[in-house]
Amino acid sequence: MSTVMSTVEHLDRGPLGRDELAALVARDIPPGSFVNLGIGLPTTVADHLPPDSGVVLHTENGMLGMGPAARGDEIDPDLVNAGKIPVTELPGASYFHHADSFAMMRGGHLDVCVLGAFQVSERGDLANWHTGDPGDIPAVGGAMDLAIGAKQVFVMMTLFTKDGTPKLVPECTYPLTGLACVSRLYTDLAVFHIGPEGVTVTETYGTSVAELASRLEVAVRPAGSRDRTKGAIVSHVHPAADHADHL
Amino acid sequence: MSTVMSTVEHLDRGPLGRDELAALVARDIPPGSFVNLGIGLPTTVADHLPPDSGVVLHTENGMLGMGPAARGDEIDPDLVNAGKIPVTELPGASYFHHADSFAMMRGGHLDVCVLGAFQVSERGDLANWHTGDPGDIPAVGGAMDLAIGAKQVFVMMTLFTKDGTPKLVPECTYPLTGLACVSRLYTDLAVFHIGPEGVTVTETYGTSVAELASRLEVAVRPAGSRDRTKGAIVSHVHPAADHADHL
Amino acid sequence: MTTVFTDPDEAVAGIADGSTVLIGGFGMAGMPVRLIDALIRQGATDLTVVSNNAGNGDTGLAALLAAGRVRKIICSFPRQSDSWVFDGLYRAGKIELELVPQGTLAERMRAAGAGIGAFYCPTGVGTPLAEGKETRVIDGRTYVLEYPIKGDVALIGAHVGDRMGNLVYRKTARNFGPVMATAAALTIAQVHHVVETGALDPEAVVTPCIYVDRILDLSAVEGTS
Amino acid sequence: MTTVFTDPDEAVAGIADGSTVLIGGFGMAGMPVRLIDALIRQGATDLTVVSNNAGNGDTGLAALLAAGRVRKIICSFPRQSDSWVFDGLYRAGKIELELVPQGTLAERMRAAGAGIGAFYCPTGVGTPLAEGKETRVIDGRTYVLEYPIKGDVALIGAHVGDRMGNLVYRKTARNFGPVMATAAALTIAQVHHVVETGALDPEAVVTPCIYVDRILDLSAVEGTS
Repeated sequence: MSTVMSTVEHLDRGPLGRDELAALVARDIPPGSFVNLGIGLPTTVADHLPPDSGVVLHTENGMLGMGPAARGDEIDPDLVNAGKIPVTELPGASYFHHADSFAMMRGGHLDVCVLGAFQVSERGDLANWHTGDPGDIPAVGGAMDLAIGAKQVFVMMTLFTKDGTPKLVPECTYPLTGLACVSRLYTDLAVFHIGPEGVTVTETYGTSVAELASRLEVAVRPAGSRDRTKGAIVSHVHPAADHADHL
Repeated sequence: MSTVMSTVEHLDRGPLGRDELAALVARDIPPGSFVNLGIGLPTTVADHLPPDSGVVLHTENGMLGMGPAARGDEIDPDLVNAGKIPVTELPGASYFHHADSFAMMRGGHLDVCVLGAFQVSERGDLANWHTGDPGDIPAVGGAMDLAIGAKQVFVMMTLFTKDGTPKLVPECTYPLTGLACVSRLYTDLAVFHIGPEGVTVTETYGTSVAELASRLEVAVRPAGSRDRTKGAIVSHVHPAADHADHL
Repeated sequence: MTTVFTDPDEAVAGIADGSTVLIGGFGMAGMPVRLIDALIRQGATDLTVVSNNAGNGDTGLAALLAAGRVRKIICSFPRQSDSWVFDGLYRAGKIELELVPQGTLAERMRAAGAGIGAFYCPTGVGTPLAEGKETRVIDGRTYVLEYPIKGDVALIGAHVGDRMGNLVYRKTARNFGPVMATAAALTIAQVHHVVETGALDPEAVVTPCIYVDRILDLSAVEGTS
Repeated sequence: MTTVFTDPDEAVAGIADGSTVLIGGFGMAGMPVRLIDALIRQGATDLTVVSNNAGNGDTGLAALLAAGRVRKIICSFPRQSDSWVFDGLYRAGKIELELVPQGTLAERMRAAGAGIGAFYCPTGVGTPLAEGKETRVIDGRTYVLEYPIKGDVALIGAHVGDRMGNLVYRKTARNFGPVMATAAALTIAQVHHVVETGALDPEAVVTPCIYVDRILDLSAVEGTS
């Protein structure tokens, strides 16, 4: 069921804004998925899911069927998300305790989680919990559980730091959150798929694959290109096809 | 808080009947205990618990607050005990799934469980699940979980087989259910406490400690007697004292 | 996403030969009888069945065994007065038995559902059921290393489901259902009836919809009383 | 047997110096504030506290830390914008921190309550939080060996309790409460109110009474709004 796609280079526009990036991630979440959206930028993906998507949101503090942020009278101190922000409950919601919630995550039942990151390596290693600065108090929360638990881990980040240092790297220099766990990387400049065959670029925004290749220390290839090492066509399964019935 | 008791020899009467044995066990269950009664003879202990005892019965198929056997219209195929017998629900009951139910058992939260046995060893090893006969289909159910899980394991059995072979033995010859897990043994002829100091007899029925000692291969001593090996007074804590607050 | 079926045969479609099938129920309480009957008609064979008991009488799991579809059974209590079908197959050497203490059976499935690789369990230490297993002393107590039991399919009986797949159970018919639902790649639940999404109390949902792939609505099945 | 208290100070009586205290709550949701305040008055010191966060603002857990009663904290997320009390103590070297991934924290307490000796967990493999820990490859995947966290005391917040000690929670305030209740030798729950035994639906009880030793009925506490 795999479809070989070609990379789309959007050269007639600038990089993606935060909202556009969130919309792009939302587009790639298969209808009916069970999804955990990390704190910060990933949370905004929810605003771009179509109402009929059937996507069910999980929050690791013990809920499936989480609704949008609570406003005004909806605010209930007993109903918060993982970022401790008051949220709402949708029809079909359920509550469970922390051990059950993380069993759900660790057991591989979530289809997708979307996380922010300091760095992602070419093998899909993720660093997003600690700068490693000795002056920083370390805090991990549920980041490591999400990284290793979801069937697919999508990362959202800018591709470069403000001073131009790439955040997609051969090897993470920040302390790791999880090994080889990221399958897709959504950035302001490009979307990357990460797999056993390496890093492929499926879309670019305001830049080209060639330009990206020159700015990164990681070998990136357009989708559908021939992997010179292995001689195989690099192909990408459309997200919806990942979600076929179990049998 | 330990009280040195003397052994009571009931020589003016015969061995205990099944009902009397059950009543004896019921007497020794501290008020307010959480208790699991095994299938068969142990189940009858429930009939002898005073209504104000506050004892809460657990059944391993997922319930606390189990009531007496269901009769007539009370029979509900969704409400059975571990022996698949229809039972009833008492006020304050709760239901939980099998993993939670056995977590409760394994985690040491039950105060007492009462089991039947083929054999008990002088160290408190229990054999109650399999005769070891190659023609017998083995079946263990929750016996091993109960044996190692409850704070105290009481066993009810006849002291001798029909052909006069002792069932309290130096070493079990039947396949084991659990090691050093039985703390009290209630039989038709005597009640035994089993602990690090060995086997002591606290009560006899229709026989004497001396006569028992002559019929068993296990060294048994009356309660309050001096342990010749260790030079210590063998003492018994009254059941109710076992149940002091945690702090 | 959960699909609601009104035809038992459609509900069990696609179960492959050689599958490991987790079957809920404790005795008859929570036993997914209609799904088992459909599985017999469906024809999958060479199955490994995980269930607390090994069938009662001549129906349900016993009928599946009698039809010769089960290569191996993993259970805690196969010896019941009316387990004659299993009894005959076992004595004839026609079925393999892995006997597991009941709590370890539940915990091994929980581990599969919870992503635990293995766990040290105090149950069965020093008994024949721990023979050949790795042990370790932790804080002075001996434990046996136990591995997850993962199902390809779980067939469970619940009380009510909603359209999204959330389930509630009834009394001790809950038993293995919630654990098995987490431990299988494909979970199929038979329920007495299906309600609209939002009709179940979110605080009282026992199996969240994420664990349920297919629901058979018994109230809509022809011939169901 | 569960005892119902109306005086917070009586509810926490007897907690010993050096205890490991499990404290429920995720942020303020489910935080047993009245019990923590009483623990501060009670005076137990040299405590090890296990809680998801390391205190917010200047009240509750933060006040316990500020009072110098906590030797060590085991938590997943001590770095919040209003965790200045912990921050100061940590930077001054006055408190020890054991950082544990949130799910591993919950599972280690579950293991303590469930009699599991240790478990192989995939979380944190290859990261600094697994350094020095035993690992094992099972079915091609690497796991870290994790040990139980047992409490001497658990302080939790629930919604309603009955006189026997059964508890229900409300929405995401459930979080760590049910797990901690199973993992401590002495569990003390504060509830908004206590109902007569039999008033809670047995199907919806989340923490069965066996796990609850003492209940503080907030509705009967003076000065509780």
